[in-house]
Amino acid sequence: MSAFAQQLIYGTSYGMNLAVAAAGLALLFGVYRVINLAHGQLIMFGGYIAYVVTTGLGLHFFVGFAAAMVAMGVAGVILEISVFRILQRRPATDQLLASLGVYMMIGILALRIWGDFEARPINMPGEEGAILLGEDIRIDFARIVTIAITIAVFAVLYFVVYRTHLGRTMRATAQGPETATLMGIRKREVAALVFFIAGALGGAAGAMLGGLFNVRPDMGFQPLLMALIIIIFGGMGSLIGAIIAGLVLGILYNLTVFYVGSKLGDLVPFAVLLIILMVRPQGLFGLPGRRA
Amino acid sequence: MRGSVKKAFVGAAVAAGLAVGGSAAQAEDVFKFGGVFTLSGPASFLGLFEEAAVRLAVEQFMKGDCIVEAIPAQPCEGGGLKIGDKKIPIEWKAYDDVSEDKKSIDAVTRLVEQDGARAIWGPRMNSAVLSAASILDPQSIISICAICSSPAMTVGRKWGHDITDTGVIEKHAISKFISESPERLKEHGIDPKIFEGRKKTGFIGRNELYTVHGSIGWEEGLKQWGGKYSYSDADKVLFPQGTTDFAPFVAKLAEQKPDIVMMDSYIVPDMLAIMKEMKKQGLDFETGKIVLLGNDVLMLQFLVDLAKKEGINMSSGYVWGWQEHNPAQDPATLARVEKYVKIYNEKYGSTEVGNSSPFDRGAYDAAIWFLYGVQAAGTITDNAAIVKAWRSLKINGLRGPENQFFVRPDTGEVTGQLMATEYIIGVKDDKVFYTGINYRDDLFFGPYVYGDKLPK
Amino acid sequence: MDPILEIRDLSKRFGGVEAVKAVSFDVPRGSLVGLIGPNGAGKTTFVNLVSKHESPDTGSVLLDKRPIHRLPSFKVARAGLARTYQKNRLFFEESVSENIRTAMIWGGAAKHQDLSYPGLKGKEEERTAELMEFFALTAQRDALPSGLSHLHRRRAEVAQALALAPKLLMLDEPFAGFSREEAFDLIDHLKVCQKGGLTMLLIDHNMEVMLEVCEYLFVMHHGALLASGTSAEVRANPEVINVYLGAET
Amino acid sequence: MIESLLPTRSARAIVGWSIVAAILVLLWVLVDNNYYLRLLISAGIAMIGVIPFGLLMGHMGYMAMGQGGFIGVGAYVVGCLTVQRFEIDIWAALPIAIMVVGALAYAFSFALFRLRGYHFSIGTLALGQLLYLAFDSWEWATGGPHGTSGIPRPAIGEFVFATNSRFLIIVSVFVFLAGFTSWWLARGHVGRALNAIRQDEDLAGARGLDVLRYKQLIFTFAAVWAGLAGGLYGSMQISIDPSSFTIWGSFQYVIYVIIGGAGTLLGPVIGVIFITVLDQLIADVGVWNQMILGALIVITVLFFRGGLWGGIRMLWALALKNRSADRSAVSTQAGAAE
Repeated sequence: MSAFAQQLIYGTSYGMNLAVAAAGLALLFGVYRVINLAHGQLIMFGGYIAYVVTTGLGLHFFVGFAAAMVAMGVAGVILEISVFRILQRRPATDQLLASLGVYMMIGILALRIWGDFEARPINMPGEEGAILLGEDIRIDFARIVTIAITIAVFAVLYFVVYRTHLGRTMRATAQGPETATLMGIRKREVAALVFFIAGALGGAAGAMLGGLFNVRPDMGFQPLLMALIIIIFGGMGSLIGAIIAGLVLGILYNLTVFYVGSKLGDLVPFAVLLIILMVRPQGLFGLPGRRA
Repeated sequence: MRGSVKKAFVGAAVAAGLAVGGSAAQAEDVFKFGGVFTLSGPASFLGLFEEAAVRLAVEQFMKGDCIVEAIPAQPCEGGGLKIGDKKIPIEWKAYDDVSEDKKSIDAVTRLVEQDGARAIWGPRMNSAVLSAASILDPQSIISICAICSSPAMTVGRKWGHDITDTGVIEKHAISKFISESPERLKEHGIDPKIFEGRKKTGFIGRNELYTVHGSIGWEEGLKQWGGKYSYSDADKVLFPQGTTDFAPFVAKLAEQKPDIVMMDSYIVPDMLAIMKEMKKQGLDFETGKIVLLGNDVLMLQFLVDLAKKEGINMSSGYVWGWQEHNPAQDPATLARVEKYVKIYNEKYGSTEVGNSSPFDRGAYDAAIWFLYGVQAAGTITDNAAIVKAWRSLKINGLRGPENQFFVRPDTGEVTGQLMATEYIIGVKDDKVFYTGINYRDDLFFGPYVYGDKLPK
Repeated sequence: MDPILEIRDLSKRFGGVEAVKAVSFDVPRGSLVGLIGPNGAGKTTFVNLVSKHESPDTGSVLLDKRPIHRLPSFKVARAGLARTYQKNRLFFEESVSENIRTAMIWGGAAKHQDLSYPGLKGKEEERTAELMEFFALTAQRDALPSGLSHLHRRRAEVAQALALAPKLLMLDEPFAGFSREEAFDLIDHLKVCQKGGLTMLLIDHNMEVMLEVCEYLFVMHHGALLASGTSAEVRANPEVINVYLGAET
Repeated sequence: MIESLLPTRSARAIVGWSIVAAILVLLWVLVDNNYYLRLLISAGIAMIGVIPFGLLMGHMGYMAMGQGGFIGVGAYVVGCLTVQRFEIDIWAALPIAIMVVGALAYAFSFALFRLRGYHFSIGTLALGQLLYLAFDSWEWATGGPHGTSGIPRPAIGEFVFATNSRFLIIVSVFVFLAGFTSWWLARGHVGRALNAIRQDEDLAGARGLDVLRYKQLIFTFAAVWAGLAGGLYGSMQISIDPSSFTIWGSFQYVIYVIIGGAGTLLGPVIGVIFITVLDQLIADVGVWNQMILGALIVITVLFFRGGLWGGIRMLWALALKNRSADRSAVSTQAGAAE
């Protein structure tokens, strides 16, 4: 029983990480119906930025965290200007493939700069300590920190989306180009801002994942795969959906590894996804009646 | 007629793009040597330094600047391979397989058919090795790998050469070490209490063939040396490539309540993450709750330093692994290694290849050894003669003296598998040290090392 | 009365919203009836339920005594129930004539012997030509939908729906974006079809035209059927005036 | 009118796809270099899988991202039947593999086609990943991480297609069949249905088209050919392991179709040729080769609408226009001179 509780705790922390990794993707998908595969590499590169600032320059973790967010936000804007703006009226497949090309390029770039033989650790606050519940349930401070960061990130995101002018314009854009035009929204500025926020969320996820363990060139792949599932699973562009789907996936992943088989971590999440999609094609929190 | 049509056609239509490599030409005056390495993708760190080391060996052979000299009578003079009275230049060509089987075989075929290579370094992934064998063996092309752990490289093959120990052999050595008598341990200054009363062993590694073999070798070895420890291959914990959170995997390992853990990974970031998580989850090798065992990468000084920075103390006396030799024991070897490391680091240290490690040294040794083998055979066209000459040649390389190929005890046949000495080492005061315990002949057994048939 | 369409207790719920609440009514054969209601009354959802673009939660739909609420949408279409859409929908890469022909191929040949409106008899080419002539689209036969005016696009859409040779045609907001003249032009065409035996259910929120055109009207409000009757009855119904006319005028 | 054209059109298709296959065979006559032959074989095998996939993705507009799984099932069924567990002739194993893949795809199609757009893509991605896990875990049938080795080349009587040049004949025949059956489906009835589904499937349903049946048909059709391509891939490689059938294998098909030109039959063929040639060209670049591949993918998508085939057709149309413009210019001058 305590092993089960322990897995729930690990799963929660992992799920929170995945939720942040998915949040940027979900935002882009919600507002522009764009799936940016390169987001996985923004997560990875964000991790490296945090590493350079934190371990390389010896600054505090949160400075590295902020640097990763800003740098990846800028990277997101560059992507928007150089790729997605040109492709905005093209089929979804074109956007997907172009972002796959970018994925490959960023991957090689990181590999050639940092290599993949050495570990790149990031020092995170609270790495050593833990809260012990009973005899054998422990909650690491580092995991508490990541959960806290996640909640803070989502709180800010919620505020931005639902309480600010920018959020209103974003939601209007999501309603469709006509609504946006009606409201007199200047598309380019909004697009740049949305891509900035999405990229920054990727950077945040990278810094957090890197902080828990360390940074490596292939660290963006698994979160990307899980994030793709989360945005569908959680419903289109729904923030609360992303958190809940992230938690469900994270916990399922951990329980599968622990109880079913270590090689089969993906098995249950993917199978559950397939089943859920069959029953509720619009996802857990998708708007009913609206078809993708 | 047909030839000219063909040339015109190939030149114009398909090959316009393809024929960049040039055509297979006169095999008589150049020794063509090719390689397939993983230079990008998930396993690229293995390919980058291996390719760099082999390239360095070829360059030095051409310049007459070899660090390792295998045959005093035929020194490395420069200008190429000394065959009879002639000097035959060596041409080195390497391709990237991007971690894909299909591209590996594309590259092997290209090297053989297009570039006219007579010997090929790599590939290293299992199914690629098997596929490559079906292309190379019928044409008697020598294939070599210095960091393959796949038995497919040598088992049942006339032309395959694996110039490293495999994951299986490593596990045999370590399992033998922990099964040693208290007297033998004491003799080498190791407190036998470290292993006293320990029974259950656990196994964790990345989900790939190397680890799968390693687990089988671990089970085999523990049984072979008296069965004091319990382990079943079914209990191995394998995490997928690209894992970012190791908690559930370490938890699964901890659930087995092991006294000893074999961490069979060579991916430094993974290893550090696992060690960190093991400490957190009570699999503590710092206090001696468990004994941590690992392979050669675990016993790299730079890893011990990195771990220390991360707050992991490996010098508790409960962490053991092995390395291939101890240069400090032998001044001649030490001098060679120092010279080599200087040259290598100057050439590659600032690039993505990185600084020298025992692995590129192994690849460098192997390459020099092979080139001497060709020279000793006195031919560049007769591969049977080359293999025969090479396999009977011993080398005093960077990995220590008297490296040689393994001779099957039952048939007396010389195989393509390197017979290296396994030196057990540990960590003391944040420095790796050699225990003085080493193994050689008695390690080799079982189908994974010299069996005639690969296990299914 | 001989009903061609019988709707019983049709309901649909989306999350917490009950979009259609236990709607029941009959459509008499050969009639031209209207379904009106303010925006958001659930009219389009109702059409989607009948044409099986959405599955109803409860309730049944009988077309010519035959239950169709369990059939997939294409079988509903083949059973003789065609519909058009609020937002103009045609195959945007096909020419007008191809769009019409397509529906003929999939809908099966004209098999309703009792019907006799344009485009029912003859081979595919003849039927297509007749329909295009009827809707004055002959000049646009090779044009793509994107190259048509709104009026022509709407006509092409109705022609495409008629190419199925339906017994019942549901038109979802057919007059949206039309001037009064254009609307009555379309109605004239539809009345020709009605004489040929076609039953029609018009869905619109444009009260003025609907009250003028339809023989009988159903009023929907908040997903439920509020009232029904002839134009005069509906016009005089205080509830309808309250929720609908009051809001508009 | 169109009916009267059919014989010529089908003749044209037979001729067209024969030419594609014949080029492969012709190259066999002319090329005796095993390296080129291998590239031709692997390009041919890719075409076998990707031309029918083009119908699903390009014509019907459903981007499946799990094709790698079906390729793997085809390869592993052949591997299991011929060497791993049984010793059945590969000619018997290939049809069985096709049937297994077909049945699997058909069974999953009921569930997957409750999804559309990106949801469908990600659903298929999940399916591909599940199949990959099966390859890695079901050691009895697949050999797990060891893989399956020793998959034979086909033979007819005494004539073994063991050499590359002979194997290419078989591959060419299947390329022809894949191309021809795809063309056969893409024309007339089914093609009209596929195009309609891509444009507006709700409308197609409302106009009497059995949308689900056509979607299932094409999905199964594409999977069956992917399975056959997998079986031939196993036979070409001789040994296979799970790493060949990851999500990247699925992406590869998507890349072929989009780079070549979605919605056309020849587009995927051009995509395969382009990527094959490009792979060899950049092999000499060394460690930055994947960077170049990524950049070229981005550039092609950004600046060639409709992929390379679209680009070629655009340039062709432009050239024709220029020529007629030149001609009309000449005739005007001539007229002026008169």
